[in-house]
Amino acid sequence: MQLKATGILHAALPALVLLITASCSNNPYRPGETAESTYFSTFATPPTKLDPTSAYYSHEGAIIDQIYEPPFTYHYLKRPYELIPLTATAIPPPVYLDADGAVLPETDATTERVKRVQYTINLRPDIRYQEHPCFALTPTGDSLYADAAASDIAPYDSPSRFPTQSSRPLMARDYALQIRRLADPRLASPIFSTIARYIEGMTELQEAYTTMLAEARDARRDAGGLTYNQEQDEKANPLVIDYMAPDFPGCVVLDDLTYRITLTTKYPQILYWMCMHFFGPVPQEAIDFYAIPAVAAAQFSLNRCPVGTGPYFLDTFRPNELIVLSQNPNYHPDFYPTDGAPGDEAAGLLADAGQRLPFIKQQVYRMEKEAIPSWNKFLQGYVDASGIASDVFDQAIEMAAGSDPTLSPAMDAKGMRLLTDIRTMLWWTAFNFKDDVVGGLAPERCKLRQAITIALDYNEYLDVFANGRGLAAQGPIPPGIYGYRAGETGTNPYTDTWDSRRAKHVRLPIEKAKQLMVEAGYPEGRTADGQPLTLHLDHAAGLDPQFRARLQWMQRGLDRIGIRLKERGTDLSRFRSKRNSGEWQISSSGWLADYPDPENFFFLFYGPNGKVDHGGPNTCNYASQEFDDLFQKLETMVNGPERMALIDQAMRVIQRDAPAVWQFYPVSFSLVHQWYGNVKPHQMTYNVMRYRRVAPATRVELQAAWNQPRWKVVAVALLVLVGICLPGSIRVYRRERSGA
Amino acid sequence: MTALLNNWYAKDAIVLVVVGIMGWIGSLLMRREVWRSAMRQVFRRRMVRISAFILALYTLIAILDSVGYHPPLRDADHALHRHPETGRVLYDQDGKSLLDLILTPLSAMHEKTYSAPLAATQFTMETLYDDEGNTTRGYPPLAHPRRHLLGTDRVGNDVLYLAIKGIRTGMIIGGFTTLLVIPFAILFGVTAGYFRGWVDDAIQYVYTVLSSIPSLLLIISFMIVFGRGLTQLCIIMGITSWTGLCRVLRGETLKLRELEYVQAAEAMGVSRPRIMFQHIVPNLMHIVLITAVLSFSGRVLAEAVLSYIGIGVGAATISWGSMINDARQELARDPIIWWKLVAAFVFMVGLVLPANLFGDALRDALDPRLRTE
Amino acid sequence: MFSYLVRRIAYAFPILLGVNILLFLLFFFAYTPEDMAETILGEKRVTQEQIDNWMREHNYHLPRFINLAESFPATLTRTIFWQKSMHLFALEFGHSDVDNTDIGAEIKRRIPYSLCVTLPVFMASLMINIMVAMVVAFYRATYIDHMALVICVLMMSISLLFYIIGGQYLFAIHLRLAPVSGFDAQFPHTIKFLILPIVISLIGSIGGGVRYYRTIFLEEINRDYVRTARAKGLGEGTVLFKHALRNALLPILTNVIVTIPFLIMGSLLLENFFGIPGLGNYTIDAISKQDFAVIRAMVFLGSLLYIGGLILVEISYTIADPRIRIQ
Amino acid sequence: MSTLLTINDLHTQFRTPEGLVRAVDGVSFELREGETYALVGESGSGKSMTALSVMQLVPRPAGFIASGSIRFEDRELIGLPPVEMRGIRGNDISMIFQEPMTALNPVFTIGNQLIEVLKLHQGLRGEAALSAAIDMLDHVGIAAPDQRVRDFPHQLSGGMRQRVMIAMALACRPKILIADEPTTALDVTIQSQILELMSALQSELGTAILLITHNMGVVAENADRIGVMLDGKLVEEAPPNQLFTTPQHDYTKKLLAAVPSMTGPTRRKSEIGNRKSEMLQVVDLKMHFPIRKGLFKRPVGTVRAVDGLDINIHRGETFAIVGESGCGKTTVGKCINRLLDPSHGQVRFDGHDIASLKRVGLQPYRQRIQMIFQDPFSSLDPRMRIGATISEGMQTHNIGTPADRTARAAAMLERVGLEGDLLERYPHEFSGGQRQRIGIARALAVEPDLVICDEATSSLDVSVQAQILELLDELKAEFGLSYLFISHDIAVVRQVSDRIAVMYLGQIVETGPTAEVIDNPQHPYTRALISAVPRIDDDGRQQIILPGDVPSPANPPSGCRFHPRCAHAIDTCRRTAPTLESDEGRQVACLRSAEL
Repeated sequence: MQLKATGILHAALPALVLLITASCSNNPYRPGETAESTYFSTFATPPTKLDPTSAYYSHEGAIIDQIYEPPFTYHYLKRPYELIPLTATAIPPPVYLDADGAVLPETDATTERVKRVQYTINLRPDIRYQEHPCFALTPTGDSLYADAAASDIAPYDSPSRFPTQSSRPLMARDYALQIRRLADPRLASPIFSTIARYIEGMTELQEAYTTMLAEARDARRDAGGLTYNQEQDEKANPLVIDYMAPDFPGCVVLDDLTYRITLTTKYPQILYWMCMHFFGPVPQEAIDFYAIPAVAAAQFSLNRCPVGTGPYFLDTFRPNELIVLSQNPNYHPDFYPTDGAPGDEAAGLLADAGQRLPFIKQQVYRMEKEAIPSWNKFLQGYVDASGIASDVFDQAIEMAAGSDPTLSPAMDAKGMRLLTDIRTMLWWTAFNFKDDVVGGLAPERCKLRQAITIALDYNEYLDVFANGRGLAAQGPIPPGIYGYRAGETGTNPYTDTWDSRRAKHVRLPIEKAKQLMVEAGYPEGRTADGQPLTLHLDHAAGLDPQFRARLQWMQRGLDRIGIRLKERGTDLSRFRSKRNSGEWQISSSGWLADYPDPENFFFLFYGPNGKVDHGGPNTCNYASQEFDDLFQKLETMVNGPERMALIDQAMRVIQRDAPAVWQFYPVSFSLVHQWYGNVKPHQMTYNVMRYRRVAPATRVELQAAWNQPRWKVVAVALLVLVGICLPGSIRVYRRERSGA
Repeated sequence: MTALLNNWYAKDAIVLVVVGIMGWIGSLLMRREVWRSAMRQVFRRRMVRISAFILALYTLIAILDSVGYHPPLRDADHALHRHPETGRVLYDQDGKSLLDLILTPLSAMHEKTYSAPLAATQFTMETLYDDEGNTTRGYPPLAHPRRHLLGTDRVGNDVLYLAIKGIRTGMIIGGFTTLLVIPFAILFGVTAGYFRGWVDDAIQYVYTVLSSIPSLLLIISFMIVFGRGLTQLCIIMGITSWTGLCRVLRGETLKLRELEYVQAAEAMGVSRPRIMFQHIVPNLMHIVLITAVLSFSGRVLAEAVLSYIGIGVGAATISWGSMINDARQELARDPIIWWKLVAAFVFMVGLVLPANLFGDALRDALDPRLRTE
Repeated sequence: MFSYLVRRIAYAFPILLGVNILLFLLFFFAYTPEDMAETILGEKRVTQEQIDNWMREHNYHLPRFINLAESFPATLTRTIFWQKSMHLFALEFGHSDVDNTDIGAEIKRRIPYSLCVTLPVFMASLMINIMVAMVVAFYRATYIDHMALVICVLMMSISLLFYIIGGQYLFAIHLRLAPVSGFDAQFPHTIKFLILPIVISLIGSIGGGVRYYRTIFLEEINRDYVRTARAKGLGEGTVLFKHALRNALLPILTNVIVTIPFLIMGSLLLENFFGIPGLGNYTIDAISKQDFAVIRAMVFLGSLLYIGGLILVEISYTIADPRIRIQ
Repeated sequence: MSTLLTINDLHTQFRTPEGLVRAVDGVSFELREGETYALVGESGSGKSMTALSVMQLVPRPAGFIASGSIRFEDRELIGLPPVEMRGIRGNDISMIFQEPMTALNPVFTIGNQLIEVLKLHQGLRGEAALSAAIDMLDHVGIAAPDQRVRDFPHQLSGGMRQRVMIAMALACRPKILIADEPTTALDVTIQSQILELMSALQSELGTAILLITHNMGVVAENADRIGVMLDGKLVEEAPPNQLFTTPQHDYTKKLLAAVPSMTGPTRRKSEIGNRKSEMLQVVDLKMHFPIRKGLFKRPVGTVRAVDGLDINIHRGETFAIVGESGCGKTTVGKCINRLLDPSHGQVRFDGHDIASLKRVGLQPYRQRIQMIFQDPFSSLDPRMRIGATISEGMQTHNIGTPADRTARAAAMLERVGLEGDLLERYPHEFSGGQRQRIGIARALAVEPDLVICDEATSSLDVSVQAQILELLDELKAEFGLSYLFISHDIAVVRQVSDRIAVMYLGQIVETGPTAEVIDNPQHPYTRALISAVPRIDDDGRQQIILPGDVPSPANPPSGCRFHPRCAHAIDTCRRTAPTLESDEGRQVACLRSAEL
């Protein structure tokens, strides 16, 4: 028994050692995998909602933007961002109707007179869906899988592996269906409340759906008996409502390829919304297919298995591990743009002009929660592109004095390229206007907030936390959005000044802040009873490792004007309820542009959007009549000098009232390897992978060159270990045999 | 002067209470010859003496960090700040600890951002502007060159200061939790083992239920529900570790109650509470002590893991766990920023290693069954 | 044997019920479904309507323990406690609060991944720890023993976090012997992803393991039967590896089998650092997303496995120790 | 006869935290072929360590052989390479130990453990080894050895295990067998079985035996030569006759004087108590322990530890209960002082039935009935000063003021022969005999009427035992006590008791005045028990060796419980349970007592 076990050990151990040694390599892929025309990347957060109705986060958008094609999109190369049709034949002009339904000419279309706005969208006829089992129908029009048993489905980990699949042309009703789905209360679309204000009949539609759902559920519950568990029943047997049943004037299908959207008011931004996946097409077949109990039981749903017309389809979706997008063979004719922004041609971005898209066959995204492994894999060549985490910045970037950032020599030698782009994003530190200390429009309160702004020098912040990657903000509108003013004219006169030598905005001297504190009634930061003014930073940053450092930085900044800052941390839900009830003082927020329009930033401070009073997105609860009036005027206005003037005015008001400390506009830096081409950062849509290409041969060669294992070190370590153990063993052997 | 005296307070009464009670128990025990001789045996080895010294040092720092006072407020010109109307000297409502006072030279040495241990210049490059308006890229000099023994962190705090401030958190997590646990564990364990029957069944049920939940998951659930914080962490760690000690004490009580001296007391008609607390509990104290010392180190290590998962102490509390958590990002730099991690590591090992060594020695001395030859 | 199992399982039920009630109190009283809904619903523009909707969707609109609106027994069954907690007993874990996936299916899918790491670690660490402990026990009370003990205590005193961070840096980045992180479920490709986590957790476990096993062996070495074995003329090796080891199996089994359930639960830290999509990773994700349904399920699963482990310990006792018989 | 083993000036020492301990301090003797050499001495005299030194099994690293020589045949064992020494151990010199319960490896079958030796030294494998093992078991008198060979140690009784140990030791026909207290842990009837077996095997195999024991009787009956050890030194060496008749060394004399004798005058000085005044009456006492199993802990059986027992104890007398382990004698004691709640029957103390009293009602009797325990090491709370231990009872029963109590504690301490100023000490500072004195002081401090001595001297060395017995006797007269003396040692009982009851399997088989019962036992069991006691002054009596082991009290034999082991058993004995037949103070529970 003893001997046998040892025998097996003797045989198995060397085999195991050999096997392990042979597989020692830091290559995370299978042999040959990187030789294909495949793009390798990582993702940090698992996408949870891929339904175009409810997906909102960028890591979800990065996937479904490539699958669902809304009627319009943005030009890949041109800046400022320019709308182009995607599945539509053209960008439709708005048709303004008055109260009587008569068409108003453009010149008469004032906000007051316009009662309806219509956009008629005409689709391209050559667009087909990806191959998908939901289109596999019997001659009677039922799904082929309608009666499938769970065991029939079990072998397949994705609908794209089903044996029988089919396709069909894209039709206008698919778009109409999706617009109606935005009103489904179950899907809780994040944009519903916004667009319901504009699209006619949207609110009524949601009410109709709510009633339908309640009726259907009551019926099921009564039939389900005592132990009826609604959640489990609906998971096993999804509740389908007939989306098309209620009347909905907001979106009408005119023919197979034409549909019309009707708005109740002028809202040119609707076209931007219609560049998003929320307005993509969803086929009724897919909804029916995912309602088949066996399919639902296998965890397939629109949330996990999208059906679209885009250049890629979702091949593998294991959200905690691996996401693979493969080229859609049914993808409609689509070509690389022939013109771009100035400089694009020189950058080689037009080399593929006019070529059929897409280039890359497959995109492989692997889960990588930690930034460091992800970065290391990029350095090793196993990931094609990487954003640069701030901490590795020094390693990658050399900032030559006064010039643009360039790559470090080591990176340069590896042939990497650096791409920078200011993001259409804003970070700010909000003051709660419902708070008795920091809120309110009284001049001394404004001065307190201005003083705080001066004390928090975001140029320094960027140095400390982002290695200078970013632009200290002067107001709520980031660069790249209409209304942003660069240089001296953009200076926030209350807190900043233009340093022409360094070519950037710098905070006013701290003495000014101290002066403002005196004017605000807090000389040296002391309250009336002599104690230092203590403010509270509310946050839900429990999971952010850098929060502590940020807090300390803020505390130190405010300490300069005698203010004490304390943190009040809670979990997210309590933080939200604090926000909803207005029981907070200071907190930090960020906003990423939905679309390139100043309205998308100003509305965050629009009084009627107040969080506490109206449940809107204006978390500051800032309500200034002056600002609100200006906002109403510029909200739906077409870009032009008139709008610019209004924006400048509004900007001045909000800078004076300082409902927030404008922190900074982040700059995204990304590094790409030399084998990854046609890369130009795009802020508005993720449907750009179709333009990019990889050179696998170069990649394989360089990966091999960069990643030779260092066996020598291991060998030396083993030798040392043996050297330590050997004398002892010899001594024991001798002692056993020779006696004491 | 009296005003100054009035401003002293126990910053966290907890630590003082812990130390006080421990000292009291210790002095009680030391009056007994058994313990004295055990301690003599424990302290015979030099390594243990060193360990005990280090532990005492840590404790002292934790105590210093728990004696708080309100420093008087000072104006910009360092004059005492007085109440605008009454003219009384005003004191800062935010207390400082005695340790803060001692460490003022350290804590006051702020830099802008990272600097390496004993470096003269900042770790990161910046665009520098000289008087003529020329710009160069370089390492700006530090405000306190070559004074940071362990460097500075991202926002320019002295890392040594942070590591020292972490001691109190570690000691509270290790020590306070233990103190929280012990009375309950003794009461329930001894009661269950002594009375047996349904009392035993009930107590066993409670601790089986508690211990059957994986402790990390229970801690996580609790922390999510009740929010992050030192107190919560101590309470839930106490709840999870209570069961182990209780189980051991119950088992030991079951054995002890069959011993002849307990039988003798019973035959004598000695009351049950007296038997439990005079005869059984003193004979369990060595187990309690050993468990306390050995689980102490486990908790200090657990805090690091919990902070890593993001459910440790709150953001305002300096702890080694959160220092490690901060350091994760810094490790990817090239050249690597190692000092924060190393500082947390050294201070943690500096506490855990002596605690383990001391616990081992205690066990060897007090628990003859486990004595090795 | 069969009746024993039935009895043990019957005994486990009240304990699991206790676990369940405890969890329920924790998750539904200290933290209300409204809190949950707010946490989970998107960042922007959450209305009370959406919260109500979400609660309806996920069955959280029901009363907690008693539904007075219903007639008996629906008063008890149409409650959150019944539908969320009691269903766990049927191993119906329900659906994630965040992404609506079937938790049971997800657990089933992830268990093999966790086992990929934990099982080899478990086996190897058991073997290595016992071997080293025996060697140390062999040299008991010599300087080798003292050195080994100090090294063990030192290794124990180091947080696993350091081993992971250091190991990743050394092996993956500097020596380039293993991928920094990642996973591949197909067999020969799996190995290279497993080497690093396995080696690191081996190193992490060796200090405590060796120290523990050494104590056990020393206890056994002082027993009378060991003296008998020596008096027979058996060599120290046979005495240690046959007689002492076989007897030490009992305390070792107690220690080891209780950990078997945790093999399934996976290692939170390792899986997270190395990107292994096992149950540990699942738990961490659930924590960071505050997915209470998943946390609840994992806690219940953990308790279930723990109790299962205890039963396993008792069964293994009867195999390891002829003195113990199951009635 | 040639010399097999020569030990010359052996010094074995131990390093302890308190300093160097000389366990063996210059011992020299030789062992000749075929003889039995006995090393006797009290605990700590170094006799076991001498044996272990021969085997080179001194526990390392604390213990070591400092100097001396051990020559086995022509080889010097000290300094022999471990590999060679292993060839000698178990093969040429083998050893059996005191505790058969722990000396066998519990997780291997006895066959496995036997075969191990045969494999190692004789190279036997497979079937050959197995049959050799079975042979060996047969040899040592194990019935059905081919089945027993697959048993695990726990399935065997203590005596059987010791037989297995002997089988293992003798498997390779060693030249020397070292027997370290081979029968100390066994009951006296089993002891005689084993001793008989050993001498039979010795004469068959010609093995020389180094017998190590503290029991003078065992030595007297088995040894060819005797060495007496004291504090690591051999103080006297002589053949038995010479040693017992004309001991030379003072220590030997003292030792021999202390051995309780089965013949001759008893040590008792105090008078026999008042026969008429009954203090304690135990009527039909039963103590049944249910064996509970299953989820709901259903009782599936009963251990009848005490099964219908009647005794009377008179004021001022010493009543003894003797019996082998497991006969229920200790349970009787615990029932009487109510550490246990009897299942049935009455315990009438001064006419009051205390068997069913609850805690409060019992409290006065707690004072009047006291107990002295067996193990002096566990009967005192190690964390309590002895002063507190002694006065705890007084405190409980509210006797005197604290000062009174301290004074009385000191007085008691002095009375039991210790210094009164030791009150502040802890138990671990005292020796076993001193602790037993403290235990006595504790019991007597509350002025009891009845003292139950449960094996009060069993774990003491014989010289200390004699002192304690003497002390007990003095105190009895002084305090007017009655004793219930519970013991397995019939010789001790003979020394101290007025009346005696012999218990077997929960029942009394014979009772009566001590002298009468011992001089003229009527029950077959009593006879066997008395004859099995090894004696120094061997009067050529016929030893009655009882076959087999004591049956389990959970499943006692039908009829007369002794019948399976009784040489005189007839059919009726199997069916009819005998009752105690009274005969002028003598009572015997045997159906055939009249005939025998």
